[in-house]
Amino acid sequence: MIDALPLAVTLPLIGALAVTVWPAHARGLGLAGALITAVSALTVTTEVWSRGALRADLGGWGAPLGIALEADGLSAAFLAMANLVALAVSVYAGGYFKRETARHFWPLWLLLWSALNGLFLAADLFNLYVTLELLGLSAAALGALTGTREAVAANLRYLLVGLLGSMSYLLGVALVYAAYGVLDIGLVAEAVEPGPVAWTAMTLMIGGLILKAALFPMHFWLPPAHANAPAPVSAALSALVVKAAFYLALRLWLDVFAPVLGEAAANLLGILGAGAVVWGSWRALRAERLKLLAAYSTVAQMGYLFIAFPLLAATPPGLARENLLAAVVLLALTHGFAKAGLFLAAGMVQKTAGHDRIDELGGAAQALPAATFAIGLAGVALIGLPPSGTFLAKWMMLEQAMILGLWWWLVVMMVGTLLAAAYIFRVLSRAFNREPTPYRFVNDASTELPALLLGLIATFGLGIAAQPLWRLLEQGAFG
Amino acid sequence: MTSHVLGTQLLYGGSGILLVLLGLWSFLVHAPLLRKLIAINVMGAGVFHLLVAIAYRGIDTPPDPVPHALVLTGIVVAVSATALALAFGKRLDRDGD
Amino acid sequence: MIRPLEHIVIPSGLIALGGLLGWSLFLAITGETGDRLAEIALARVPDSGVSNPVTSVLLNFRAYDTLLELAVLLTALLGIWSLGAAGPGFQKAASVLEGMVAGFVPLLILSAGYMLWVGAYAPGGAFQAGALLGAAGVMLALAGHRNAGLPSEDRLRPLVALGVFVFAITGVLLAVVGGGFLTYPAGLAKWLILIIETAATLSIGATLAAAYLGGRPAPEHATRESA
Amino acid sequence: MSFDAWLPVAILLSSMIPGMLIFLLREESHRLRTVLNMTGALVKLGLVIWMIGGVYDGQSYETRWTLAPGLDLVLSADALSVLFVALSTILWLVTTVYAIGYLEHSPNRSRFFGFFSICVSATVGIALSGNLLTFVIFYEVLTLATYPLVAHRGTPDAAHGAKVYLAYTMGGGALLLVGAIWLQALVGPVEFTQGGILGLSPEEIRVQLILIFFVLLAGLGVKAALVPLHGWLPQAMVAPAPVSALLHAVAVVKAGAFGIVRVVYDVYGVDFAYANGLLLALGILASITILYGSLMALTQDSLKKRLAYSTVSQVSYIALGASIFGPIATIGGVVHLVHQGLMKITLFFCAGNYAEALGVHKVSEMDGVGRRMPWTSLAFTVGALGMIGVPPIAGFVSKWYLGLGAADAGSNWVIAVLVASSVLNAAYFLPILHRAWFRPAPTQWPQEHRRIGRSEIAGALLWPPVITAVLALSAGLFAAAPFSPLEWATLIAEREYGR
Repeated sequence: MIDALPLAVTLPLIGALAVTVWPAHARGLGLAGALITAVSALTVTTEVWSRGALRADLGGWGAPLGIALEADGLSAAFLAMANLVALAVSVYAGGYFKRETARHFWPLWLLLWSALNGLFLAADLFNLYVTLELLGLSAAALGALTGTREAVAANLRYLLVGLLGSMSYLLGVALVYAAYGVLDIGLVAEAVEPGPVAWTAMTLMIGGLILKAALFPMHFWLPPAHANAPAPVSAALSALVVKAAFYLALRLWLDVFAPVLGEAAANLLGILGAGAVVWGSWRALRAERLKLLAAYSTVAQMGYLFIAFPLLAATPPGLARENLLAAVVLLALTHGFAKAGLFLAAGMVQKTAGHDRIDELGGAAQALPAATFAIGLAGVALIGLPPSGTFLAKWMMLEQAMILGLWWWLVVMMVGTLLAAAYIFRVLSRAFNREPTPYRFVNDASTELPALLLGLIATFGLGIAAQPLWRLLEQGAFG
Repeated sequence: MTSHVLGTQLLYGGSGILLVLLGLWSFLVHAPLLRKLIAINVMGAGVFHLLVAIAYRGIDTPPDPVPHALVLTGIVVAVSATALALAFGKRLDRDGD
Repeated sequence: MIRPLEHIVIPSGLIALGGLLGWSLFLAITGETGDRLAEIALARVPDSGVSNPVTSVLLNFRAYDTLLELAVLLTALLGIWSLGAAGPGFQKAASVLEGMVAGFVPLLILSAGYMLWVGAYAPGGAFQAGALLGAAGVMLALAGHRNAGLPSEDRLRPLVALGVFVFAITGVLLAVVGGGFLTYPAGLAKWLILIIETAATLSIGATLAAAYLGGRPAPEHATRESA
Repeated sequence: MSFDAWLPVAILLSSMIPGMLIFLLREESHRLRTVLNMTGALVKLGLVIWMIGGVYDGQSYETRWTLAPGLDLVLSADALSVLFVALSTILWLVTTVYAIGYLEHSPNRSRFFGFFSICVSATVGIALSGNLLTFVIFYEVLTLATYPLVAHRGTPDAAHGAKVYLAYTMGGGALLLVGAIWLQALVGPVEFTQGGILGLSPEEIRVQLILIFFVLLAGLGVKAALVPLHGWLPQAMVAPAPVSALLHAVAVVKAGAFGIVRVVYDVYGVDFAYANGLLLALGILASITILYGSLMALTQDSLKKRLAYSTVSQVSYIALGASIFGPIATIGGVVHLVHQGLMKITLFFCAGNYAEALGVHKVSEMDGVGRRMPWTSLAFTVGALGMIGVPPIAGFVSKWYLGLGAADAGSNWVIAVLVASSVLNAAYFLPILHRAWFRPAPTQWPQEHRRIGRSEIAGALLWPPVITAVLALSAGLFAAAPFSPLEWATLIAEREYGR
């Protein structure tokens, strides 16, 4: 039996090489690579589901000398989401890119995918640095694929900010190694003790990550970079790449620095999150272009995720805390699906209309019922309306906030919810006009169905059938 | 650990930190791409400095190979990122003309 | 004129950060950390197939890092290629420079081979060797060789992918035969590391030179014209 | 799982699935769409009849699905939910027939009927909700499903109306959500239970519970169009006639009113609500709404707007019934849920017919329509007289029980409100009837459509109002018959006050 963990990282890598060597067959090879990658990653998730946490000691050395890959419930959940979204994005990209761009898209895309899987499975702090860089470089290169000056400038800025974040993270890793002499997450977690060193290392590492996660007010780089990228890339960047940084921050927070934490640090993250929710939603409401709207909404949604930190910090360990954590993960996963669906559908509308100025989208929105539906379904999940997964997640987070007496988080999240409703319906209202009735529901299956499916998963799948997530997350934590 | 080793580690590690701070300052203050890029590289050099300092265990003792390997890996990553960023910058310059 | 942000806020913030970092560093290295991983790593070097401890770490203990790092290098090159074709390059060198280049390039290639081999037991290895090869390419490019001595794109693509490919396939095959991903069987480690390093050296050299060109290499016929 | 456990889901899906399928249909698949619509409606009717029998016999139906720890989706049937389910099922069937006729040859019918079905599914979900979470879920789904219906025409007016509608209902939904979460944080999952669940709650959370009541009331009051949260209703009149009918008689306002009844009886419990003065507050709000709505209706010349303000006023009878302590008023309020639905939908169908056949949109244009469209006008007359409270039409029964209940509870001011409101009802409906029957017709109608054969209008448009008018009349005439709305409301009141 071959270990599925390294395969989930290596298969997309080999796929990327195949596309690099035979660019003429980029689409076919790329789709094949996407499929086997997704299968291998979902195998990991099902294995975790049925057998519990997995660990693979690469090279057979084991910690502390070697590097290990590890999958517990948390990583398996993010892995499954990322790979399903990436598969949908791949199918969409197969129909979206023309020949010349496809040559460049596919290898970089598979490399990015490899980095994502590597990041979710990594159990070594320095290895995480390498995956972060692989992620950052491939994401910036993909984001600039439209080739416009704005896209190149925005993604250059993204690249530099990402590098700064990585540097901060790496400095934290160096301090950790200096103080504790190990790099394996589990071993570091055992060695960490509260004190200035751990505190500084945590600040550097998580500080670097929130820069990459575009937490307000370090979000400035995100909207132009995500709004100017090609649609499938925007989807991946917004749904997966920033989520990966959040995942890592959560992972470090929970598994490594748990003893170091003070409520003050958690509250700071929460306050920044609240700022992101309000500011991001407001800017999304004011945005003139659909993709810019979607990008600002990403800023807002990252904010919701960081509001989880003060709630987690204030909840004593036990069932309530586990449920809260699961709710936060559910929120992140639903956002992943929904945001990808939104960007993919927006891409279709943009392609049909030739632009994405919201006020003039009437005809295109009316002519593409499936894409508009996808925007609607994704929108329901982004707003947090039932029956979406975000609704459940927000309900659980807010209930816990009220139990703790932290009612102000409820106010913040409700304000964000209403603003989100306003900006989503600003788009949807364009679909109701006097343009001719569309002929068919689906016009271009390979691009519209992935968007629709993502929206359906976010709104119905994770809303009605989220229960398995709780079981998955019970599968052992790191450390 | 002897005070000689400690002193050396602190000296080199401290200068690593100094490099990081200089790089960070330059990154924050200077707008042009090339300066930001150099700043990042200076920061990187500072971090590598720190790692190499940690690896030092005295004149007669072989150094810790792990940080050395990390630094080598880090350098290649930094070179790659720098190359890509320069290509971006070049593309912008060309478009600007 | 004093700009408050630039002259007061940022410097004072950085000074505070520096103090914090210095203090943390002091505490970290004076703490009870002992040898960190040094003794463990040095003790296992004899089992790694090479005697240079750094190479042991890079190509065996932490080989997975190195694999991903080669992927980072490839990503950078693919990213550069996606931004457009290479510029026109430098004008043809005069005879003196051309002569020097003609002498140095073979020397660099030779040194690269030496570096690669010596890495097994002394400082050196794939990256150093690859860097020398890359330097040879840069030198050719500076001397007006349009494609830095690299082959056409069709043949360059397999070359830059080679390092990651050999590395990854070795890893997967080792997993298939039962040892686990990148777990070298005893006795074969030395040769497998050499094969991986050789492939990596070629790829690194080609990638660095190609990255220096700053874009996709010109098509074959254009190369011939300039040559 | 047994069939009984599946029945609530089956009722929900009987309109949900056709709705989903209809979205996928091509625009010109007229026949298939009609088949899907009608099959769904008839299947649902059959299932509901089955359920009515079961509930009457004391059978319990419950489907429970765990969404997340502590969050269960519960669909269950008690007497109150069955009443609302039956109402929406019957009226959906009728409205579907009407809508098929009304929208013939208009664009975007697949989209329209898809959302139409989802809208009814959401209403049924609200009716069958077994806990507050489920109620909130379907309450929000209803908002989502009705927005496209209001915006359907795509004109700037429609866009504006839909925007206003959305702003109100989203705000209301947010308040309801806040209240529900707050309540659940205090007392755990809130299951709807006859007699309420808060009777034994500790003293120290009393103040919070009272605050939550008002938050919930504000959230529900938006859809129930309680003054001052009623602003969306007249604006939403831009929607096509069947939508207005559905919004006013079945779905939206009723969802709000039904929610108020649920919260008062099955969450807070009428004893708790009475003891803490919540009933009085609700009664005052309802009375203000009743009078305000009637006064505003008086000033409207647009027929649909007059009907809209009439809805504002009439729906609050339900809340009024809930606010009077005692089973008799409860009967009056609950039965009005059905009675108002039957009468109001008749009136809207007729208004749609006048507009469709003659282009008549205003009260001032209605001179002589009675002779031109006798059947439609007859149905209209039944609805209007019922609203005023003329026996033996259904509205009289509601008002009678409300008045009796108020007298029983010693709330004489409520009787004054009822009398004043009835006078106002008469003042805005009788002039219409006078114009319709006793004024001569103009030489030319505003926009007359060519007659089809001998009938005044197409059958699909004529039969629905006639049927609902007959139902409204029978509900009053045969109020004492078994399974009549009144009998059923009595059953509900007995169970709520069951002691």
